[in-house]
Amino acid sequence: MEQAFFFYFAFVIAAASVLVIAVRNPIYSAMALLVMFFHVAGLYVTLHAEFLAAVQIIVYAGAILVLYLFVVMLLNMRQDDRYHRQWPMAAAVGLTLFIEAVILTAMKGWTAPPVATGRETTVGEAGNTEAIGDVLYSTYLFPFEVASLILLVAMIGAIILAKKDPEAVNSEG
Amino acid sequence: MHSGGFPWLSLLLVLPLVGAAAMYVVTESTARWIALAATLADLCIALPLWWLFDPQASQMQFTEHVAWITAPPIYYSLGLDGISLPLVLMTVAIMPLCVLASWTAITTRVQGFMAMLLIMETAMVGVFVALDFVLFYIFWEAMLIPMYLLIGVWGGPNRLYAAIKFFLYTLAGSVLLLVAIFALYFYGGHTFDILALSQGTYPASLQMWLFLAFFAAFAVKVPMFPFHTWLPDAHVEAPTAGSVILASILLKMGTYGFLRFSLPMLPDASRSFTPMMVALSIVAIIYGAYMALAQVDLKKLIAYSSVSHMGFVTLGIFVLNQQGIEGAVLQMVNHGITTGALFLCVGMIYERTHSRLIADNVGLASPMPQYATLLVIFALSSLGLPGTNSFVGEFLVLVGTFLWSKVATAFASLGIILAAAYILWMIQRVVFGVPLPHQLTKLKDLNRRELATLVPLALLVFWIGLFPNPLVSRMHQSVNGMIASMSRTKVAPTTQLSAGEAAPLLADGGQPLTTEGISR
Amino acid sequence: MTIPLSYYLLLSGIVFLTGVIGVLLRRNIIIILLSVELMLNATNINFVAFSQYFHDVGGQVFVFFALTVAAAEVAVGLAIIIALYRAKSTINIDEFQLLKW
Amino acid sequence: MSLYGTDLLALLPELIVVAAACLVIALDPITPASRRDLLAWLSLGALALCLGLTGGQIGTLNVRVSAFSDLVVIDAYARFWKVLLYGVTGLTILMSLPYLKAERIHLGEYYGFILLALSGMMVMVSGADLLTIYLGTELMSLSLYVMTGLNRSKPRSLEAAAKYFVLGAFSSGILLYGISLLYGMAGSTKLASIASAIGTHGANDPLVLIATILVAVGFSFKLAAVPFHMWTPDVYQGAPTSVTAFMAVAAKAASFAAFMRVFVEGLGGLKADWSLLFLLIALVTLVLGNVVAIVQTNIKRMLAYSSIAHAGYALIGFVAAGRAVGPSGSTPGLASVMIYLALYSFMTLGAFAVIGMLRKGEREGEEIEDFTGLAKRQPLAAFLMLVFMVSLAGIPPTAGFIGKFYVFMAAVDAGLAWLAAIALLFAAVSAYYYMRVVMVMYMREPDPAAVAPRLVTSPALSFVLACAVAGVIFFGLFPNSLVSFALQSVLTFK
Repeated sequence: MEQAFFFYFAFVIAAASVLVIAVRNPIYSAMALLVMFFHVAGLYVTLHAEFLAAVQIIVYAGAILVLYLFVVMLLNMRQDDRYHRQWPMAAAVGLTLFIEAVILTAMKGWTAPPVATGRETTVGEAGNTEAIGDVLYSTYLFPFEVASLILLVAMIGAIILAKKDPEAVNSEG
Repeated sequence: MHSGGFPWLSLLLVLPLVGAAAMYVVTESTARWIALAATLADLCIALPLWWLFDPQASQMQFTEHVAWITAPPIYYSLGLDGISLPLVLMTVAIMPLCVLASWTAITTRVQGFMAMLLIMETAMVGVFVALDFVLFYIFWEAMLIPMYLLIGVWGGPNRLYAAIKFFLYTLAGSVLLLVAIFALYFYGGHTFDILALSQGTYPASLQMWLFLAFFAAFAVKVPMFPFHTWLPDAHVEAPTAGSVILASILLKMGTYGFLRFSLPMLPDASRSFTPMMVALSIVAIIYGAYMALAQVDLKKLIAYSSVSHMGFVTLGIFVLNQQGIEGAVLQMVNHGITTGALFLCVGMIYERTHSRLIADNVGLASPMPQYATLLVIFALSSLGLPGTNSFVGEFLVLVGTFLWSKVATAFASLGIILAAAYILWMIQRVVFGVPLPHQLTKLKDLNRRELATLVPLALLVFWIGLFPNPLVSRMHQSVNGMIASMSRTKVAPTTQLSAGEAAPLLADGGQPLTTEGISR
Repeated sequence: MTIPLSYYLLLSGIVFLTGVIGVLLRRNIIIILLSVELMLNATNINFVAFSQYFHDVGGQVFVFFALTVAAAEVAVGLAIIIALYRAKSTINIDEFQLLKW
Repeated sequence: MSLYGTDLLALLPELIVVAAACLVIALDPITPASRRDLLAWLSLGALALCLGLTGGQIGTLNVRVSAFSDLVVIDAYARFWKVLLYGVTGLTILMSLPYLKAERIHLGEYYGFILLALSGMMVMVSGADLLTIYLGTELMSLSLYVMTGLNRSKPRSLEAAAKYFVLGAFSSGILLYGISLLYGMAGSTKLASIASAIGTHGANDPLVLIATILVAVGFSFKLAAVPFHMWTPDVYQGAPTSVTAFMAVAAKAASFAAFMRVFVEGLGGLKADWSLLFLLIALVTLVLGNVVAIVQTNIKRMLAYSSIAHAGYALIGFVAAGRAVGPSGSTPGLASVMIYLALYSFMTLGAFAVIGMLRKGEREGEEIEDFTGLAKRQPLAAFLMLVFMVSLAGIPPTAGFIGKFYVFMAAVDAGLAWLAAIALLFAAVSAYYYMRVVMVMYMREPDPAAVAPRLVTSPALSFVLACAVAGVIFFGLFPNSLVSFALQSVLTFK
């Protein structure tokens, strides 16, 4: 049973990856990537990384991909035909997501940790969200702070770079 | 760590640098005087060394030894022996003349020019007195930039090409030297001390590679036959002072390198490469002379004659006997004096007629009798007339060669005959022809400054030619010591040194052997 | 009945290579960035699989940070693209005249 | 949960830098444009404070302090790089003041980004875990992407940023995949765990070899080593000159620092494999860098290729450390890389400072032709450029020679005399293009019809140039202090 799940997820992930780089239209690429993100999240669930699965969907599908689509829409004005053939893609995306949802509901209760080697920080039986939260603010406090700086740089950098009027900063002369 | 005594050699090195630094704040006319004063002061410091030098000792004298870099152990280590003493004296004697020769010839950026001359002086003296291999290398390479600028900024019309060619040739040759120095360091007991390294014994195959690396550096500088092509370009395009420095001093560094490093450190390889070196030398002698015959440009003629004369020097070195090597050292000094003087002569006539072509400068005897007389003296010295300096040197070289091979002597003598041909032909045209009428007004005879430049050299020509003994006697012990040390590996590759000496030599790191002085 | 680790490795390898190929072949800068996302996801699959294998939460934490960095990168990258598009009206790398690949 | 008091204390310099960065960014909107210099001085003050703090730790040279669950480590090795990075960053800030004004991109955030990039670099050099090293690299890179594209009125600057960003993201993807494989082998991303896992696994696991290659490729991008160098010329040319200098010096130093720590401390067991790999990379890098630099007409591009070549030379020292057979082990090789990069910083910063102050009309004078006749118009600037070029060419008595001296000595010690010989021959090749700049400055007459370039100087810039030239000459003559500092710092890896 698990193998069936794995092979489904693996197949869709691989196929979607190939689609991302194969199709011409950036919108289709982004859609294929969306499918891939959802299935990777599904794979995480089968690996008992529920927290990451949630983050994957929230951050990747919810934030990153939307950002991509936003920019593609904003900039890529020349490919007008993209509005006409969107239904097959919508159907494909919808179908795969539906199958995935079915699978994830079906495999509820499946727990089979492969090998227990007993490392420093083991994943608790109660799910890993708590475990990750625990180490994130203790063991991994330092990288956490560094990551916050990275986000700071990204935020300010994006603001500076994407500000509309380049002459506005030249007021000093 | 100081070996005691007055730091003569450091003073020799520092004085020109002080002069060069002063150039930054002075005007053009004072720059000339400061440069002259600095070079003359250097000469005054160097002259006493001639008498203070002990001819009976084969060790280094006037040594200074100060720790400079600790890891790896590199020392600011200076000293003079009978081989480097004449070369240092020649260097400091030539430099004031270079300043005088540039007095009116250089009109643009005089301060910069004089600063370059003075930096060159420090570097050149440094090469001859350094007793640490890294220190030597630093002086050796430090000459490149000032010389590059001397040729490139103040040179003739084709100066850019000549400057970069000079620079790249000599740099490419000397980078391999650095690798060889490292190899010696790791095989020679973790020291850069030249004297300690000269005592070491190295495997034969390593010696081969090191010899080739040394050869690349030194042969380009000499220049030996296949590597000589930068020389005519550099000589022709350089300003007079640059040509003089190049011919009189820079070329000697290659042969000095052979004497100081190749022979004592790599005796086995030197012996096995002797046939090649002798062959190349003879090719250089004949080829240089032959090319000189064909030249219409005075500077090019002298440049090619330099190739020929330096062939005698390398020939003398690589026949590996007392007469040959002493002749070679003597010939190094002689070539410095004679060829330097000839370049000065060309520079003077160029200032008047603005042409270096033989055809434009004919019949100078009647309008410029003093000049013509001096030119003839130097020309005759160049062809090795008995009574002049070159005769003694070439004679000793030929005697040494004769001991090694009679056939080689015969071929080398051919070079002397060819030299007579091109020199006499040149004199016949330049001195004794009929002057061009439109040039006559420009042909003023030498002024006092120019006489002051040439006459000292003419005196040296005759002094060495007639009384070479003081010079030869001072180098005698050093050459003897070197030849004796060369035979050390004949006994056995490793057991040659006594146990007490061999142990520290192969020991890791620590003080180099010569702190207490093996041979000082 | 469990899935061997090598299956995950194989999957992530395929996705990673697809991403690399995408970066090297495609010329639209958006699609290049999407390909980079593929590479990052391949990495994350590895981390999560190993993390489960070792029962070590460290791998999952690494994924968490990798996600954060990916988000930051996208923000900066898209800002650059927008600014560039304003200046050049193209995001096709072949049309950048000043700086050839 | 503890409060990490001691850990925070150990990382005080990092905290100061970050705090200063945040302060600069926060103060920027309320600082009038004419007073933005104050932000630069604020940053410099923070740097001086850090220099004092880290410098004060130097006495405790061999004490290794681990902090935050061994994710970061403060040891002598990290201190060496941090001191270097403070100095370089400070000089870059000073150099940026007049340049940014002349280019009309004097943004307060600029200083914030420099400090944030610096904090990323500090994390890189202190990282004892691939996670922290990766995050530090990203922090540095993201700041640099933004700084590269800062001159938004120039499309070239933005294109450079785009190119830098795409290839940077690509390379960190590769690096990350390599890290994930190493995690799969060791079960941890700590360098020490990876080292012990390699010890037990043996070095022949193909997965480990693939991981090593991927990590090597990822770092090669950051080091600009061939064949992963292609971003360098364009980015160096397109970025504002002060940013280029910062990238060429600080980013390269930090990347080398992290790179060496990862490979020596984490992957030391695979020495035989990676030293062969990097031997090839080093050789190709210095050959290609030097040869392609010859044909460049833009001096920033030329210096980009020269920086590629210099990375090749530094890599030779690293390879020598990997293949060392002598009793002193990898110490001379690693120390030689540190010495090389420290000395390279002085000359490169100096060269870029001269380029940054040369202006032709409204634009930067950055074509080599723009330097024509500079010796006549600006003898001092020309002389400084001469010194930097001579030093870059590695000719004594400048710092460049000392750098090459130690690298090649380590190479010969490791039995790589042939490599040293080839590399030195290409150093002679490199002299050709450095000397061409000298030739243009000193030996060509300027075209009287052309617009004469002028110099934009300021006391800050003069100070930078004075520091650079003093460093080049002083360390060229008296390298003892630097050499012993580097040698002691490397003892970390004993």
